[in-house]
Amino acid sequence: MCTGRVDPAMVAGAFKKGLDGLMVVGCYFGDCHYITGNVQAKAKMDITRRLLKHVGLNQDRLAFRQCSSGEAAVFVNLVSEFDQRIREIGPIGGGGDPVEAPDIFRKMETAEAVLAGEKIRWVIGKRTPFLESGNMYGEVFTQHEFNRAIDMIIVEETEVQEILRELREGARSVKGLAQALTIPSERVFKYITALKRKGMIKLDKVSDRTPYFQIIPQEG
Amino acid sequence: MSKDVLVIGGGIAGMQASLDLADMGIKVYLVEKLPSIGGKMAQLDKTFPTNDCAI
Amino acid sequence: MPDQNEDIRIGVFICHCGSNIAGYLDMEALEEFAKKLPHVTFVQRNLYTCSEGGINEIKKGIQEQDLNRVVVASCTPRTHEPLFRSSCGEVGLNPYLFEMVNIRDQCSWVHMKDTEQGTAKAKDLIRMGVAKAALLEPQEPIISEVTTRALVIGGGIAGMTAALAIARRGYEVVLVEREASLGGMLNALNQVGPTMMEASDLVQEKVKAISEHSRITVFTQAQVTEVQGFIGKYHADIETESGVKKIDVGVVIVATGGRALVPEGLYGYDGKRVVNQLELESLLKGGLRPDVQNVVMIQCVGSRNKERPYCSRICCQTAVKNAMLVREQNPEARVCILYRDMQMYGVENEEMFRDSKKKGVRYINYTPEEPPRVEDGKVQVYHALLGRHMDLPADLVVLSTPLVSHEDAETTSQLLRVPIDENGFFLEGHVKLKPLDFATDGVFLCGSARFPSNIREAVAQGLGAASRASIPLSKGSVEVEPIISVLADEDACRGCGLCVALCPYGALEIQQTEKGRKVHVIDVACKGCGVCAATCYQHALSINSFTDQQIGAQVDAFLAG
Amino acid sequence: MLDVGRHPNIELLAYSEVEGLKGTAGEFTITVRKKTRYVEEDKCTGCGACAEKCPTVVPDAFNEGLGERKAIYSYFAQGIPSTHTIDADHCRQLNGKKCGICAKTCQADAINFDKKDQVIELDVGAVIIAAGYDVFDPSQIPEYHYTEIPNVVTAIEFERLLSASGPTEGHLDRPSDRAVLKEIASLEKQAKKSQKTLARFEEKYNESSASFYDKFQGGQYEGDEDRQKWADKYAAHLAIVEPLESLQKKAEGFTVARRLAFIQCVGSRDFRFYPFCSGYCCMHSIKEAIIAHEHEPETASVIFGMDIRAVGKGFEEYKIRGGNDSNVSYVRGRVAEISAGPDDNPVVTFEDTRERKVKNQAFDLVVLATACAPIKGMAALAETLGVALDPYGFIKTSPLSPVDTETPGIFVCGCAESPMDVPESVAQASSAAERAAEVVFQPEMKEEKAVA
Repeated sequence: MCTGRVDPAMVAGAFKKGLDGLMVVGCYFGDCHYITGNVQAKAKMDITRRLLKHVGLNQDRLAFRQCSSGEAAVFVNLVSEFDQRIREIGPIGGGGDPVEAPDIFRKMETAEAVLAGEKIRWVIGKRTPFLESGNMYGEVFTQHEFNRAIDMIIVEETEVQEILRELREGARSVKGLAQALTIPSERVFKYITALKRKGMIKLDKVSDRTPYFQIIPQEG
Repeated sequence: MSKDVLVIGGGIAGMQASLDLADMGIKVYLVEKLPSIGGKMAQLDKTFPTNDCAI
Repeated sequence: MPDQNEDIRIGVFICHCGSNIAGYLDMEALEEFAKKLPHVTFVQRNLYTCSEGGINEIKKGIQEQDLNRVVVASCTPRTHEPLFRSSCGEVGLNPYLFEMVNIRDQCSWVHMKDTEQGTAKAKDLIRMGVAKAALLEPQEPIISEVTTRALVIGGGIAGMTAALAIARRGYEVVLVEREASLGGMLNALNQVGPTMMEASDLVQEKVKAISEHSRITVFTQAQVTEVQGFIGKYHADIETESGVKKIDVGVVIVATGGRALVPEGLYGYDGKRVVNQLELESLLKGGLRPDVQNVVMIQCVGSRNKERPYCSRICCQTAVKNAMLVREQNPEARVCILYRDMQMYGVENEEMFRDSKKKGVRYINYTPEEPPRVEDGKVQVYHALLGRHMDLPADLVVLSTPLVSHEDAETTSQLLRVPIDENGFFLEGHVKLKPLDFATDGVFLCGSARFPSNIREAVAQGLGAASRASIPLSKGSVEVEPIISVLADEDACRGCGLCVALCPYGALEIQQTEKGRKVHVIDVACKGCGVCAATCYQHALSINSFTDQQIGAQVDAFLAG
Repeated sequence: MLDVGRHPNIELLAYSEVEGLKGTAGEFTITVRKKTRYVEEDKCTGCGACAEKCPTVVPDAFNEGLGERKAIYSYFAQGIPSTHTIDADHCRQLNGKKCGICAKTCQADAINFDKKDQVIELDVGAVIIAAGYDVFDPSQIPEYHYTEIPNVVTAIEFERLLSASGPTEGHLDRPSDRAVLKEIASLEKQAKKSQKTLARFEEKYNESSASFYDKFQGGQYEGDEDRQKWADKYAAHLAIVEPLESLQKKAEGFTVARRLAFIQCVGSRDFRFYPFCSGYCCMHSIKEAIIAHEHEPETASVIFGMDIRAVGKGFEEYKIRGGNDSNVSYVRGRVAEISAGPDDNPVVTFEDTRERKVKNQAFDLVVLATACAPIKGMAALAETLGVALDPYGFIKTSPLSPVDTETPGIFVCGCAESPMDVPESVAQASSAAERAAEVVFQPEMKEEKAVA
């Protein structure tokens, strides 16, 4: 078992349930018992932090640190500093975060869904090849380019998950979604089209010449 | 005729030799003059070139 | 998923560890707390749970209280988990239905001065342990047979030594050499240090021993073209002059060696008057022309630079040895070695170094900022210690070039799915602690394929790799802990292969099944790090004893506090 | 390390020594003395309660004497086995004083002051010598003044100073400064004690000691025995406080060591001691310099060596990284002398061979890269086992049989054979295991050497 096992969706899930802070402490690079697990853990946590920040969590609540098993004093410092920082920020959604409770928990639920989803996990999994050997066209990304791509995916995926969450509560129109979620309606329209194509939503009714969409319950 | 092996010294070399033999199914007696095994390497903070923790 | 109908009966054993825990935590409160947790049917406190008496209490609890899960709250699993697990197994409880909670290191030791908070934290940990225990599932150790035959790739000194050692231990060996004869780089050498033995004698002796050994099969002018499988069960194709041979082996040793860099374009290299050390070896073999009276050797040619930053370890000792041999053949010859640092590490090398000075070999220190210049019949050098330029007459200039990785190292690395480093040498499992193992179980390495080695080192590594490789051979099987990755939801898997690329152990592969392309976990190769499960977007992969549900239950239990 | 401790095929005989060997390859009988720990090994759980209560404090060998431990101790925190040991030289009970606190503390009833050494015999087919090496004692080099100048330490002492689990928790506090701080602590303790005594008088006479003392010295209370006592106590108190204050003032300026010198070939490549090269010390110094820089970014290190021998995998790259990123510079030259300078800063006198000049340079701390010496008991061990030594006192082998001693069935690995670094030791250990396994698996071949 390794820090590489820490699933980003689990992290968001724990914040959703009221966690105030999470520090993942891995071995130093090059010193991983599982060879590269810590490298992947760091990548996962970096991306998770970007997403959580995007949806309104104070990013200091999620930390990735390194220390060896022989460094008791270093570990104590890491824990004390993190503990101190979390105490400063206070309980989740209690003023220390851009979004306050109870909205923050809904945001965390969205984040959990994004992090459990295909797109972002695919990018996390492909991070090393993207940065080192290039994508399928042999283009190698710089860290900066990669982060920009990630940020774009984060925005899109969050919006998609928020739309799905709204639709789970009942049928909605494009305009209604755009207003409720403050997303430009042309983007909502784009997502709705894509979700329809994937067979995740369908037309519910047309009322007052406005189409309403509803979710198709997924098996399993 | 004995199939056991005696290893004198519980530093990194003695420990590695003992583990190899024991993993082959050979009974090993590991004699160390100090109260604990580990040897000099246990005293090292980190090792080069990777700056790993030593043991 | 665990059986929903199972009547879960958890026993919690709380250890006092003498006064190590009991001196700082409220043990009675912990006991009362544990009793009220879901599924807990039995709670007991012990002075030392790890003592014989303590262990017997666990066994008694399983037998008399009908416990089907055990939680011990005590010290660190690093030292004591194996003991507790096996104790459960001894009375018929599957060892993986055991969970350990560390209330000593994590509670009483770090919160010595705060009994209340320390106890509260211990309660949290116990609640989490119990929550996980309720979801534990039995696991069986994974055992896989081992083909008791080894494949050694490369018939140089390291490979020959490894092959002979494994054969002496009673196992079959297949030795594959790409050249027409065994011996590797030794075939090109004259005499080898520090004993100045004839290299050809050394090769002959080894080859004779190998040919006399019934358990060694040698293929020369042969190449391994395909390797499939995993530790214990490798299937290899060997392309020989008489067609492709298919062999089954349990382990593979990589001993493909290196080659001396040919310094094209450096210091006027022409292979005649400016040669490398390997070419000097053959000149010495044939006898040096008597008119070679001024020999200048230049160290670090093509190494310790931007392109090849590494020090090739053995070129200094080779130069010193050859310098002395030049003086032996032409006693009047002036031999001068231009060096940056004389890398004569250890006992024998330093002795040889001193000896060479006594025998009249001259040494001049140069700096990389002002490298020597080879001109017609002379070498110009800035003597860094005397601080002046010198012209040295030179009938022969010898360039000490580094050993570089073999051309087919990359192919071999792909065949065996083992990594090579930035200099092209094979990358071992751990630079310090596992120099002869790869991260992938069942594949080992030795000699200059790993890093430039002299003969003593190559022999030692050959023997060492044989030792490492013989461990699975002598066991006849490999057994691994079942805490590994499993394809828990086969239908969900789309066979995308994202996880395959991430696995550091090559333990995942895509297989064509009746249901389409699916990932397959090579269970003996998996170490259970969990990277695959944390990445799979279909959530098809899981880790035994660390499932999403189990970890989730612990998180919930923690947040319930 | 842990794997060794719990491997079912390994019987660990720690705190034991080999005393005799009879027989030949395949049939050796070994006599081993298990030294008494005065602790029952099957009862001790390694909990450490005894060490906490033990009143006797002694220098800690594991921390090279830089830290302290008790007279009952585990060798180091993660040591295997964790069985505690009573140091018979320092234990009060074993030296005829009243104590036995550990026995009273131990709830496992593991302490046994009457436990004697045990001598056992083992039948084995093969023997592997992995007895390691000793750190060369640099006090033999008069011009380096090791032990005379406090801020000159050995590489392994420096390692403990760097270690987060070491006596300074990884802070590069200089030994001279630590001595001052220790002195301050001890004076503070004394001052507190005498303060208490003074307070009693002050209460009794309702007057501060200082004003009383002025009057007393003015001759006011002649003949008053009680006040005479007070005056004596106060004088004694001042004798503590005055040096204390000056030391405290001095300590205010203490910082961690930032200017470091590493001296190579201390005892190695030196005809007075060991002519050979110890192989690993250059890299050891580079590593220590890099780690020190990691701890404290202002650290600047100078490594003084004849050749910097960075010959292992990744070593040359590491050395260059040290120079580029970690403020490490390399000076080619042998150090002639280390002398005491102002502020406890040792001064290094060396010839810069590139500039052909003799120079002096002061450092906060000087680290000696000491030679890898054969262990002290090597000659006796070799005699007991009947194996041959090389001229330096390492176990003799030959290049083509690198782990075979001259006695069949007895093998060697690691620094008992010759100086080598960790990966080489590990590789050689596997080689020795291979040769030993050949003896016990294939008895008919026991005479065969691993000839090339």
